[in-house]
Amino acid sequence: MNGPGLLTLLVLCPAVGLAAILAIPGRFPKAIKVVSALTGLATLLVTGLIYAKFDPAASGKQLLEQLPWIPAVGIEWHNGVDGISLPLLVLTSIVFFTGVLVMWELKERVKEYFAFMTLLVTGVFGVFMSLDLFFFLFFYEVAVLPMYLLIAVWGSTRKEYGAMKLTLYLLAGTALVVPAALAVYWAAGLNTFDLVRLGSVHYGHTFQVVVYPFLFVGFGILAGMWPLHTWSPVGHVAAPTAVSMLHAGVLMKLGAYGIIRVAMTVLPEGAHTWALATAILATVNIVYGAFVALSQTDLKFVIGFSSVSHMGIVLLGLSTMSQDGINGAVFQMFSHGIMTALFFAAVGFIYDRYHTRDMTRLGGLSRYVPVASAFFIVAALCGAGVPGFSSFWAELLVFLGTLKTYPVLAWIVVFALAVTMAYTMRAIVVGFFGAPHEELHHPADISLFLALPRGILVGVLLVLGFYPRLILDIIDPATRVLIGVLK
Amino acid sequence: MTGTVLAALAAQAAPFLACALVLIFLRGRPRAAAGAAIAALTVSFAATALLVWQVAVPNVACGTPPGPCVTQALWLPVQGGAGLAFGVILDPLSATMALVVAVITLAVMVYSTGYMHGDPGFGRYFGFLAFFGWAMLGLVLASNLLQLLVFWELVGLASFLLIGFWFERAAPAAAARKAFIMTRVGDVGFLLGVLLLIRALGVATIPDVIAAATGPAPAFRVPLVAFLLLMGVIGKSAQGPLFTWLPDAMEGPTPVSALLHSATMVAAGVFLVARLHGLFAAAPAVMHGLLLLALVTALASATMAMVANDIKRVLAYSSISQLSYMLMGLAAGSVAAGFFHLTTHAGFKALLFLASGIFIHHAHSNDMREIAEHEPLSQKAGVIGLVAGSLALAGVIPFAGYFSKEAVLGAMGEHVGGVVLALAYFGAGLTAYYTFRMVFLTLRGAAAQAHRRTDAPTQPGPAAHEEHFSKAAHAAMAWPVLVLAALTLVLGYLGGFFAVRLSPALPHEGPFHVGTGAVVALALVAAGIALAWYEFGRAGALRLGFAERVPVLKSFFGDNWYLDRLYNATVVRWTVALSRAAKWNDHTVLDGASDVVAQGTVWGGRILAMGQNGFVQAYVAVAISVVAALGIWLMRTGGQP
Amino acid sequence: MNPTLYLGFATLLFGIGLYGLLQRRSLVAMLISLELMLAAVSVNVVALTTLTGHDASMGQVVALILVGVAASETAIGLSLFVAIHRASHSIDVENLSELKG
Amino acid sequence: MSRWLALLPEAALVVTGLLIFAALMSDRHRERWARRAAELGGVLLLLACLLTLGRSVEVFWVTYRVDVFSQYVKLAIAVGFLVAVFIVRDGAGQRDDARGEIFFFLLTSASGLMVMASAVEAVALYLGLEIASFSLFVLVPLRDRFPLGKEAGLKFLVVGLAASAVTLFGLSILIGLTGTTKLDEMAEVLPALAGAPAALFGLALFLSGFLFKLALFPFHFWAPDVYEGASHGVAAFVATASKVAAVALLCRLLALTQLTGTALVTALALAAAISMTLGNLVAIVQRDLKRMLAYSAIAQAGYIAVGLVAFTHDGLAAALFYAVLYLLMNAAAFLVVARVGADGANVSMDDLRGLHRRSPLLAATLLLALFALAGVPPTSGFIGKWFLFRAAMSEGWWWLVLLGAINATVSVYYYLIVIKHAYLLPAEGEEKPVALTFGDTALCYGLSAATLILGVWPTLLYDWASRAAANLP
Repeated sequence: MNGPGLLTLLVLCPAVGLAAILAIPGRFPKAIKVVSALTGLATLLVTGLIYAKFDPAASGKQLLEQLPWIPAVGIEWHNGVDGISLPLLVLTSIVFFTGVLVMWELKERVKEYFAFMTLLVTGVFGVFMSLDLFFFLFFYEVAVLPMYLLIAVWGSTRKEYGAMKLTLYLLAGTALVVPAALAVYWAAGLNTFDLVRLGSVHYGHTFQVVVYPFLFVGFGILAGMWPLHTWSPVGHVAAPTAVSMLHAGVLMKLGAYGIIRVAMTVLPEGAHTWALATAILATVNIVYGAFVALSQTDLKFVIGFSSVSHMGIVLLGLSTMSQDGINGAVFQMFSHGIMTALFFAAVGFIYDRYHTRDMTRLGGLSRYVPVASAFFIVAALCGAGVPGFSSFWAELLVFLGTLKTYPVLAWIVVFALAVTMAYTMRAIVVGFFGAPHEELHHPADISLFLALPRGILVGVLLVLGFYPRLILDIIDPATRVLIGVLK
Repeated sequence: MTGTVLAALAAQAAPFLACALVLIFLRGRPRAAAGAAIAALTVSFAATALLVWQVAVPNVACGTPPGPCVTQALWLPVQGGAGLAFGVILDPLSATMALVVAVITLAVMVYSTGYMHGDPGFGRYFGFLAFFGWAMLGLVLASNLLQLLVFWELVGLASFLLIGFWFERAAPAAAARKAFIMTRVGDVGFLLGVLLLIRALGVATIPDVIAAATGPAPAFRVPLVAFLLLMGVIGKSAQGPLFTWLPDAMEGPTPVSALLHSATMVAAGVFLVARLHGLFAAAPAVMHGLLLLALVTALASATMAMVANDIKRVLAYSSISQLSYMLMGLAAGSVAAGFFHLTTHAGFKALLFLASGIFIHHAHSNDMREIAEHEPLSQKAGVIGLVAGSLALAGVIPFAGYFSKEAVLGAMGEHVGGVVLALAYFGAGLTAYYTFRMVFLTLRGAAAQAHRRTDAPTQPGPAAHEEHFSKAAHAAMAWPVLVLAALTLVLGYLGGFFAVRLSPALPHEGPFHVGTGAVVALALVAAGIALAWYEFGRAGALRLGFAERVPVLKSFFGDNWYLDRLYNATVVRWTVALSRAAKWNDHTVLDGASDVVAQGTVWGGRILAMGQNGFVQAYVAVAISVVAALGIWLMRTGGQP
Repeated sequence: MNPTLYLGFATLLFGIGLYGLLQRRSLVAMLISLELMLAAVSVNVVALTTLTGHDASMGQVVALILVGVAASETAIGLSLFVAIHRASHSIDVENLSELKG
Repeated sequence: MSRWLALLPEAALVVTGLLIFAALMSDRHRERWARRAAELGGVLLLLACLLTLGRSVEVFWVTYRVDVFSQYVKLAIAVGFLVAVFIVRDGAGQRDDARGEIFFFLLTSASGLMVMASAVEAVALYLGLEIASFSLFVLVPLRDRFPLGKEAGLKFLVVGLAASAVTLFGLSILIGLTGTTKLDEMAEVLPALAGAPAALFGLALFLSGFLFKLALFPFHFWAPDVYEGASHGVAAFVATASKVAAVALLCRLLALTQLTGTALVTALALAAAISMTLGNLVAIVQRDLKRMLAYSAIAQAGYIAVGLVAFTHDGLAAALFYAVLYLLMNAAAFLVVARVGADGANVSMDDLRGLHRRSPLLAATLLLALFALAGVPPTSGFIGKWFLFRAAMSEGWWWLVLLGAINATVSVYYYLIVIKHAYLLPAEGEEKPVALTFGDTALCYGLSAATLILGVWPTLLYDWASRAAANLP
């Protein structure tokens, strides 16, 4: 029983930031932006401290903090990080910070925007650190809900439709998760929502087989699982830049993380029983997403479906139940998070300047806004799994795992890479190469300040792309533990 | 870490740093950019030269299990194995190849300072070149198959960037895209092969892989893996069905074509086969398939070269067919022969491209007939380069090409013989023919003036920026050409060197012997040249090849044997159709379904709302009847559900 | 004697009242029917308490209380009907079905 | 003497009643005086309840019991009363000549509810119910600026009277079977009869009166019309205080006997399921805000019933707990309604347009209240539903829980539509800012804070709730 520590501090950072933002009168947008940026910086700092205190060698949860909350029903304030959640915490703070900087030019309703954004981030941090099922789902929904307003108010294409669709889909997911969670709680009969202790119980086989799909699908919706993925491209297209960044970058990871932390850890037998089915679904995700992306013309739609495809890789990695697969999946969660954030940041700039995202109406951008285009091209290449960027390693590991467990699927997926390359090239060549359209009025290239956040993201991609062990050495021990559970 | 390892690392690090420096800071400063890149490559050149001196010359063999030749560190932990360690492998093969790469890259960079003079993207261009240098050296020195794959993809990326260097024009952009996707198709196979290896062995260090493959009971299906790896080779070295990207790749700047698309990058495939020759040798069937494929490719591309009028396309086709010859040599079992041809070809093909670049730069056209109208002979260096290179390419003794091609044909003679051999020889003849067709078409324009339409629109001569095109730039373009031209006379005598170091298993190959085969070959070459002279060279020639006279052949050969049309009509169309279908399904079926559910819910609300019909008595009636129903139910069931 | 008879009678009375409440269109008639239902309850209570040997007084007390309640609800009801009649010159429940959906 | 101290709240009621009565006697500014009196009385009531919280005595020949349960409920009722008085403010929307009376009748109604909370004797219970209802029967039709107020009143009256008749019939059966009207004695006899259909039926009939107050299917029909027809303040009281009392009474009655496994439970479960579904679906198509809230109230009643069907201590505790949370969030929603429709006219969705600029505070309050109703963290609605569902799941009502969760999702749809109007759509014409008194502002902050704090740290309240539940026979 050790009291609140760094993790609580981390989840408090955005909460305090939120309070501060609410305290500032709306007529000082600059101050609000600065406060938000400082909040982002603070979260970065705290995650840095956590990273420093974290001992990669030691497996299992670390920086544990435990505090009875509602003893009557066994709810505790119980947090901890392991090699799986730590990268995601880092990811969150990076994307949050960069996201704030990216939205620096926001004009309308600044206060509300950053308030909701920080609230969202609070939820995300909470999920990634919580070891108590109640608080897990609590923060999970905290993270989901501000999306509606963030998209509906500040969004662009069909924003109300997109926002509503997204919110309802995600809440439908939780509607499946909550009963399942309660069922697990009673089945364990320990009167505790402590995930660790819930994970130590052995549940009946039938129970696991029945309940697991609820958890998997419920979380899977947020992870963009086919065929319940359609909210994601629509939502991404509708959302404003930073929200897309946070959403595709971080929120979709919540779903995958939920599958790891809750579904697989608590119901290993169920996971085994359904592994093949989920793997096949994931494969459909990958191939299908790639094919749809191939015939989209809105850049954000292309990214949206590429996200569907890439999250499929995550799900596939998890479904393999193998060390390589799960390592790869977690790595992919991180790297896809950064990559998509970069994607949306790049497209966001272009949309702000050109007021269109239709690649057929753009074209030749590399001539006039070379740096801004370069950001997109980098992200695209990373997405296509070109080595030198982190995604390559992640996907490689997933393929390795799959090759062991489901060779056939592995072949299919690897060959789908050609399609991935095809839509990536299409986006680059049509949108950024070729003759510049004359009717477009071409703005100045991206300013250094706006390039900074995007630069940070590129840096992360490249560093991990060069030396994957930086993150894998952290993930691996945690994965070993998980594998031990799944055995 | 020994000095050699340090040298190897330095050879890779220098261009990498240069690339980063140039792309981030020096894009706007041409001179500095070029300076940095050239300096870096000079370092690489020195380092690789040292490697050759330390490793290749004393012939430090790389035994298995990996002897001192491999130095590496854990890079990627994987299940069931020590994990994947990356590092450098230092043996004669890698050392020599590294030197070749460094030399050609350096030459091309120097040349480019002239050729690309005044181009708005000058800085970016050198950044990309440095990037390519890094990637290619990394590929060559990679100790791990996965590491090799990484750099393999990176050179592909470099190729994409450089082909599409003039991205504002549609053609280069399209070509770049085509190249990347097509090679990716092959690389997918490569990746799968590597994955299978890692899965089976837990490691992918090259000597280990070869050991495992040649061992008594391989842990993996060698033929399958070999085949998958070959897919990568085919894509990268533009063989068989996947060659059509290379001719289009000529849309890139000429120095790029010289460096990537003839001398080094496309040779990576050949290099891979040489690198893993042990593994491939363990799958004889696959090797035989490769041999036949290469043969077909060689002849096919030769026919295409016979009808092309774009000088760079001619050279591209010839590159394809020469790569086929290298692969034939390897497939026939002789690493030495194949690699020897790779080396010489790197030299003379780079030379040819650079030389043609001079003409193109002068005439502002790729069309040989137009080049012919702009006093080609005025370009001394170009003429020398073109002629020397052509002689080497055609395989005229004593130029480099002759020896290496002899080595290949000799090796084939040793192992296959029969029709295959005959066809290979025939191919040599064709090579001579189309090579000199090119030479005559380019240089003998004046001789044919009389017979050509007088009303031909004459080009307005060198374009605007020719005026302030400095002498230094001319020199920068001339010198590399002359150096390489000199090399074509030297390289040919390295055969023995390679034989001893690369194919120790085949002692009898010794210093390559000149036998009957050579006579036949020379005869065919002579015939080819003679035919070319008759059709194009002599005064008053029609300047129309025998193949060009037959419309069917002309269009068939000129259009890549209709392969592109075939792909567009099948693979491309199917993929697009599939993706359209998927999109429709997503937007109509799936989204539609969810919308229907939503609508259904709302309608449910509307219908239920009708229940609230406003009549209070109805309300009471419902309430009471429900209660009554409950009562009846209770009575019926006796209180238990 | 057994309470069944009284029970049956009370139930019948309740049923009649219910029928009136549901069937009559005049508010006053509906109110009267309601009174019938309450009366049925009173009968029930008194009968049951008296005949089942429990203390009868309790039943009678309850009955009295019910009368009081009935009176008060009649008062409220009638006052409302008056107000309604003032407003729309009708106490037909059919006309009072604007609030719906 | 000290045992009479336990009746402090009732005393406060009496005093307040007299005060208001006196205020109404005065002929100048009677509304204002009445309001002052009511507010003062409300505060007194609140303090009294707080003081007596935890005491337990039995008075009036064991027909009236003061215990944790009753005081918990009374506290809630007091809060509801006070908030309602605040919301009424100057009684906008009430007929001018009856503006002062609102406070009096609200008080009587509240006192009825308090009697219900403490009564442990069936007839007393029934009387409390009727006192509470009749006062509202009087208030609802006294509506102004809305033509259909009387119709609403009529429907309230008729359905209410029918329900009470049914209740009485059930009561008569119970008396006949048990021969007593004391709940404790019933509790001793009933278990023997628990199997007997007659007893179950009697109990079911007796419950119907309270289902009516809770607006649970099949006694829910009055709710939309009354919410729409009544003036804002009255509707607020109907929607908050009387709901709590109804829940409390259901708890008390259901705790009377062990019903688990009987058909009655299944019936209640079905009622809950139907209420949730019907309420949420119909709410989707509403345009009038109060009517929408009425349907949402029906759905919420369904959620509460989900907790009740567990018939465990957990279930009752969760229900009592959620009732209070619901009181607070609903009060917040009605406060917004009342202030946006300050002229007393009903508030439609379109009246909310541009609210985030007209009055950010009200918009935020509405946002929180609706999120709470939808059960979204960090508001209290989430944890409340969590407890309810948790309790139901413990008895294996998985389909009910699943249905409830899905319903919660559906409900988000129409709550978001409201939020969309408040936050997204611009006001047609010029935006007229909404005037807020200091009291309103304080109340907004107070209710929002309560919603948030209870959503994150409900321990204290839940402990009281579970102690109250433990206290039931």
